[in-house]
Amino acid sequence: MKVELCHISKSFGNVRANHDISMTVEAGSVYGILGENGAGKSTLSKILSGFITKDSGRILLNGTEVEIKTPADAICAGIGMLHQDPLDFPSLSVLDNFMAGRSILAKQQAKQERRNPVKKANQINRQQLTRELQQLAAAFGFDLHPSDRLENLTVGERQQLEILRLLSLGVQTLILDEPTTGISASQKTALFKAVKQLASEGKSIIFVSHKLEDVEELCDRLMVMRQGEVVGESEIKGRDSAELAASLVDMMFGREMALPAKHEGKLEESEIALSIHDLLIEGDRLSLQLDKLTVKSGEIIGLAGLEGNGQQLLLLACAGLLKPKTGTIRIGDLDMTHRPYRQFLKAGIAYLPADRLQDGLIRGLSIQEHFMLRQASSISQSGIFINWSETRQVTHQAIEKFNIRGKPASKVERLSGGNQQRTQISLLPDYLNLLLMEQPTRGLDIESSLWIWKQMMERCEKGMMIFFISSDLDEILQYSDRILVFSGGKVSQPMDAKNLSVDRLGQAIGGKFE
Amino acid sequence: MDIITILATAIATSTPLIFATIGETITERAGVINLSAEGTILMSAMTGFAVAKFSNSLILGFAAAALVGAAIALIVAIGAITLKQSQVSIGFVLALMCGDLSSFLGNPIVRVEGITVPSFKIPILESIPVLGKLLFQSDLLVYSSYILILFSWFFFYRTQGGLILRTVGEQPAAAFARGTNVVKMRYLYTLLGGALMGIAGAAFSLDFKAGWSHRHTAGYGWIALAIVIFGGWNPLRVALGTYLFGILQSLASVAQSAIPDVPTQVFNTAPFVLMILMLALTSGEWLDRLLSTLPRSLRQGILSTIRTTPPASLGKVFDQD
Amino acid sequence: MISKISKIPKITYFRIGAFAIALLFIAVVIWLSSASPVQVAAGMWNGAFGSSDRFARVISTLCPLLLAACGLIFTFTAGLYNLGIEGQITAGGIAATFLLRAIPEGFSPAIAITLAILAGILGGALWGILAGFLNIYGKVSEIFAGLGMNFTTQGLALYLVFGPWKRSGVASMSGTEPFSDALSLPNFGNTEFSPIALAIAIVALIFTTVIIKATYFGLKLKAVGNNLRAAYVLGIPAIAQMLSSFAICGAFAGIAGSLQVVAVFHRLIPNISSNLGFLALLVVMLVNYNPFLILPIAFLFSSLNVGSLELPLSLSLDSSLSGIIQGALLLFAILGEGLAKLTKNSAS
Amino acid sequence: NSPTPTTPSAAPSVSADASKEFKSAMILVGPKNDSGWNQAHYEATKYVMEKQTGIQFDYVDKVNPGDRPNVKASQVADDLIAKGAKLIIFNSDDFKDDALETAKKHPNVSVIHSSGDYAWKEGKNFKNQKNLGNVMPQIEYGKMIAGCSAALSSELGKIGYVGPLINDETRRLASASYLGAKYCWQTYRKKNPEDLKFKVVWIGFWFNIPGQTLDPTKVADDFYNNGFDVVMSGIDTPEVSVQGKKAAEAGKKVKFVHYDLKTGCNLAPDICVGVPYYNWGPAYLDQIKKVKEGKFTGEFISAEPNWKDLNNPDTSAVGFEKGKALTPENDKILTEFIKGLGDRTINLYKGPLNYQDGTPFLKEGETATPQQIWYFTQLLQGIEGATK
Ligand SMILES: Nc1ncnc2c1ncn2[C@@H]1O[C@H](COP(=O)(O)OP(=O)(O)OP(=O)(O)O)[C@@H](O)[C@H]1O
Ligand SMILES: Nc1ncnc2c1ncn2[C@@H]1O[C@H](COP(=O)(O)OP(=O)(O)OP(=O)(O)O)[C@@H](O)[C@H]1O
Ligand SMILES: [Mg+2]
Ligand SMILES: [Mg+2]
Repeated sequence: MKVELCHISKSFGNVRANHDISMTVEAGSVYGILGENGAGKSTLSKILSGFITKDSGRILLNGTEVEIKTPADAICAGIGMLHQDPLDFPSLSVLDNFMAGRSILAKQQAKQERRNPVKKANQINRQQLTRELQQLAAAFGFDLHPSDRLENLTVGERQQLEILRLLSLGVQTLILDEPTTGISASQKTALFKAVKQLASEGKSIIFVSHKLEDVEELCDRLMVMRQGEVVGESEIKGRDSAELAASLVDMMFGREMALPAKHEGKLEESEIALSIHDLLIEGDRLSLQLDKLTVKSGEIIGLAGLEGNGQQLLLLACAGLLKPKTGTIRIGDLDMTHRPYRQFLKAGIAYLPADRLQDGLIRGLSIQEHFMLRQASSISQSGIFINWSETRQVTHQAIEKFNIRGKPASKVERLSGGNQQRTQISLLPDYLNLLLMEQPTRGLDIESSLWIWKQMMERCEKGMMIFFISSDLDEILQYSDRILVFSGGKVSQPMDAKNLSVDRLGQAIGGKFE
Repeated sequence: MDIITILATAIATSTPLIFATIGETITERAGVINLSAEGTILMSAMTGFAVAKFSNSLILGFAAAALVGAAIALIVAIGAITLKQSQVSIGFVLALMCGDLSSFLGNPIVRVEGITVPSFKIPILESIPVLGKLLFQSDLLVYSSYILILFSWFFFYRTQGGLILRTVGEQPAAAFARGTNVVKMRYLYTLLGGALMGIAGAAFSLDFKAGWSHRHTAGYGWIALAIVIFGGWNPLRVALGTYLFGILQSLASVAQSAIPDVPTQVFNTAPFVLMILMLALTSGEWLDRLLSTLPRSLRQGILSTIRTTPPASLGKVFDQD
Repeated sequence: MISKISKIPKITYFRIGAFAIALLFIAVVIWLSSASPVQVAAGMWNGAFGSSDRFARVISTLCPLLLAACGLIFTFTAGLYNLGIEGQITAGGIAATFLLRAIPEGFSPAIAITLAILAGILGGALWGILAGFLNIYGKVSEIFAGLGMNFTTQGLALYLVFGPWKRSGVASMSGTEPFSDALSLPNFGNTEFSPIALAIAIVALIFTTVIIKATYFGLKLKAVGNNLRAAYVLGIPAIAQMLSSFAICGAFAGIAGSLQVVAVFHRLIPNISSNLGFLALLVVMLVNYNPFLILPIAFLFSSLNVGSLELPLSLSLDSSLSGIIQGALLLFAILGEGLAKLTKNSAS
Repeated sequence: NSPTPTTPSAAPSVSADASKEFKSAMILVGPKNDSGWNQAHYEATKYVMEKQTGIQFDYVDKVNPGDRPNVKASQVADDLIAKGAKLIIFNSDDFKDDALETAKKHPNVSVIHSSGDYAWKEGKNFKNQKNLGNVMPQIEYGKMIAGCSAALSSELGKIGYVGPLINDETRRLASASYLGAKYCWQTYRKKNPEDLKFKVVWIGFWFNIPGQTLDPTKVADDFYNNGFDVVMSGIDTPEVSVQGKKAAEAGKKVKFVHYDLKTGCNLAPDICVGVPYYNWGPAYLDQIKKVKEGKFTGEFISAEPNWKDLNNPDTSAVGFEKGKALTPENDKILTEFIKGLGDRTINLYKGPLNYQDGTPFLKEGETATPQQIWYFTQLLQGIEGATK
């Protein structure tokens, strides 16, 4: 089935997630969509699959325009989507997951074909479906058991089930949104084999990814998105691999940001202030392994990689918010491994989360109240009663110093994203040994980013270490002394930022770091 | 007193609660807590009785009660699903307010004569040795409660509609992605559960308590809520829990002469102690620790039979744009 | 003129509208029972304020209501829905009774009463903490843990009244043997108004307001209630905060329970909590967890409760109308709030 | 604040010439229309107003912690007195403290506590409160007749008794029922008393308070379903008759004996053996007259049945209304039994009688004193059921 998207736009409040996007997917081909985090890939996919409604634009299937308002419409039109985060029912069995939603589709189709909807819905039969599932699984070489509970399956297996489900619904267009993020190498091989098989059967596949090698291997054509817009489109077949990778990295990450002053530390003589050994952390979707890492005081370590590859696990473990399964984390002479979170705070470790309103700031409380809270949770808490005048003064100073657009009484959820981030930073304790930052300058303008980094760097001069996650490669290259690249729970050797180019880093993030 | 008779009485007299607990199970499975059970049962018991009395029709009485139950559930649904307010707050207020409303409006029909569901023994089944006496010597309402239990189990686990119901309470976003109209389904099952709860009320006033009086069924709504949790949102287990409660109540009068030192009222509380223990045991980590010495396969087996997890999105708002 | 009106926040209109609809609903209910709303209003007014005796009763109901509402402010601030408040009041009453029974005769009444109230605090707080443990470590929702514990406590009270603590030769709902007159809080004149009880309640209200509005503790509680995860990340001991909110709420409820024993019933009765905990829940939800508004609303609710007793006396109506009024006010307030939000969202 | 209440002008139960009327008021523990104890009292207020003009008899019902949490009977009394009531009647055993408190607080108001013993000089709990009196008909004789009728009507000899809470009074009534049943079983049906099963289950209060008492519906059901073919009610509400009717409709051969209210058989007339009932009207009227004339002295009145005309509404404090389920021959026997009770040829309170645990209640030939009858510390031997 040929799929055409014409001038699709979608905004969430002020965020332009998709802006005037057009693309064409030929029947029997695999079409790749590449782009950095937040580029708008998922939004576009969800529009096509009816999960969210577009603001404007048209969708054509085999040349005729269709109206897709709900997922049901999309499935009836033969479009199925494998969501980025598994959208299934962990507590139900494989068979139940396979069945769920089938009757709705049947009813819809019957309505369209003007048949008796009830009759059609009742034709669905458990034995028959079990057989169908088993046959499909066998055809693709997947190992799925109908009676297993889904929560006992790996992400890869859940994806396989979802794909089979969509196929059994007779889907002609299959959207795969980052299907390779959380799955093992062998599962990936199986997946790719299946995708190729489907394409050869004439189905059109839309393959959303960040990973260059996956796209290279699988796709016939691709487009690159950045900040909600299409920044390039390209044929893949017949292009030189290295040249292609270079041009894609260039398109994906852009280069227009002005480079600020480089960090000039004298790290050679400072002692080792943080050491990590044989760390194993188990997350929901993947586990992270890190054999050895030593960091000197004042050093800045950038954690590069696409979201969901294990960076956050390391950050949370160092913050004391996640207990590692094995291994040790030491700050100076202090073994922090099994200590409670408050001890981490006492040891001068702070965590700056990316999701500001979820993990960092408290909805319903004002800026000033956040400063009061800092006062309350600090070790030198003075008295029972809130010291209004002092905190007001502190808040005023902070607002001025960090250039926060807001009043002390402004509720934090009313602040803009950038000002929320400034507030978070302004709340950091004065003395820190280790600062763990997620996306420290996301949503900030260049000037503020520079200013914040200047602050951070001054602190580093005094010995503070920084680990930070950023999806902005320039930021990583610019401010890190060394860089760790994460991919599928594996961590590269620390790379010296001085000797690294954006291209090389981009490729490493794409999984080519050995 | 012989065991079979006690059990038979317990089963028959648990019938109103069966309607209430199965109704609430259906609602909660769709992800909505209808905390108004207490008020709903009282209000529908009163209305059902009044309507049946003045129309001299049992069918109309039950229909009116179901309607009242659904109407109260509609308020919960509007408040919780459309207006996105706290389900707990709305349900709680309704639980208290509808109880008072039933007393206030039902004043004129306290302890007046009305009609009741006639008894009806199922011809052949009633003479099956033990089972006949246990199950088939009551009335049509009781038999329909058996059908309700079996049907709801079948519906939940063997039909597409039931699968949709479960998915809506589990992961509404995923259900939506598969084409389900989550909001519509939640409304539907909240109203259906409310209607069943209404029938429960009428089952009290038109059958088991044969009449209406102030606060005639007080307490049963809260009990129903507790039993649904105890039963782990599974119709069969919920029904079992309901019967267990009925049996405990019957035992209370037996125990009075057997163990006279324990005041019988204490038995009324037993189901709640059981519920708390059950909840604490099954949802906390204690059970894991307790069983950690057992071999893995055995442990898994025990855990999966005892442990119950609420519908993952129970009480949560779903934003469908 | 127009610009002036537009300055009033939109939500105000919704609140006024909700209030008006609630009144309308109440009028319809009264009319359904073929009575006149005006007569009912006059009757209830008379029932609450018609004599000094009655006014005293309004105050004596107000005291435990205030205390329970103060307690609930703490749990609601911490984001917890403490439905177990009824049980905590009862636990306080049981503990106070236990102490008064244990105290030897001839003991100074003032000390005995003080100890009884302290015992009430202890009993209520323990009960609150138990609910907290079930909630935090047992992962049982505080709503159902509370509900279950209410019934359990009720069972305990019944057991005591009908069992070990029963009056000689009698076992009845009228409760345990009344304590001697010396062991009750002094009343004002010949009425049921106990100035000490009122003083305790007012102190509790001030205490609550100060703690919630002016201390670090209150702020931390609010932080935990609004965003548990972020509060924890910011270094606030979230579990300790939650447990202490349960304990404080239980303690206040316990005082209410012990006052029911030493100031109102002078004995333990099975229904010692008298639904005041649930009523307090309505009060606190209606004031939207704002301690400053508790006093007027609690006073209104207590007047409605006391005033409604006049309905069967002079109008042959059931006194449950007070509950309908209280419920309707809150129900329509909640719905109005939701509607206001909905229209705001769809407008933007 | 002004202590005189302002009554709303249009209040229906306060008539225009209120000042001329003598006001008395009754505080009922349950609903006035409970088909039982409270209704019997409520009807007495109507009787009084019919018999004597110029008397206003108000009432407040449902004064109990289940229906009206946080409301004490003494508070209600205060309100009624504030409205001008000169006599307050408390109608439940549970109100004894409230009655005393009210009498002390309002020395100019006469107080009657129906069923208590605070005014009984020879009793155990005499309080010497001049304005507090007690009224209690000798219902134990009604219960004896009821027990007899049950024994005559029971084919299987299995009698169930749904009791309220356990105290001296309720033990007295259950035991009287048993004495009547045993006598008639032995004397008229010529059967062995060992073969008579008489079982009491107590629900915990005078009527159902859900969650706090056993549910009488269920207790009655349990009796009917377990082969008790006659069930006697000892509680205020009509569950025994309602459930009996249902059981009979379901084909069970069951009957019941009601309690409290003369018209008590009406809910299920076909299976009603009869009802021992209270007739409070005459006694209350008598007391009201005394109050009006200033002659109220706070007596302990043990109102007697009129044995010559048991069902006379103006003279007999206790009656027994026979029901349709009493066969003509049993009717004859019962009439004979009643006659025997009346002329004292039958005295069931006569030794030898043992308590349930085997200790003697009355020795051979000993006759019970009023005190022994009033303060019944145990059930009698032969009765199955909790005694404490
Ligand atoms: N429901 C929503 N409400 C508000 N903003 C949203 C919503 N969904 C997405 N966005 C915003 O739209 C932009 C595009 O998001 P989208 O998920 O499409 O990115 P993506 O390219 O899939 O990124 P990733 O690689 O991280 O998955 C982001 O800025 C995101 O924050
Ligand atoms: N606190 C936690 N506890 C358990 N698992 C976690 C936790 N935080 C993250 N994870 C899981 O670890 C995996 C890898 O996390 P990673 O560090 O890559 O986060 P990320 O890149 O920020 O991704 P996300 O988009 O989920 O924020 C994710 O799948 C996530 O679900
Ligand atoms: Mg995406
Ligand atoms: Mg992230």
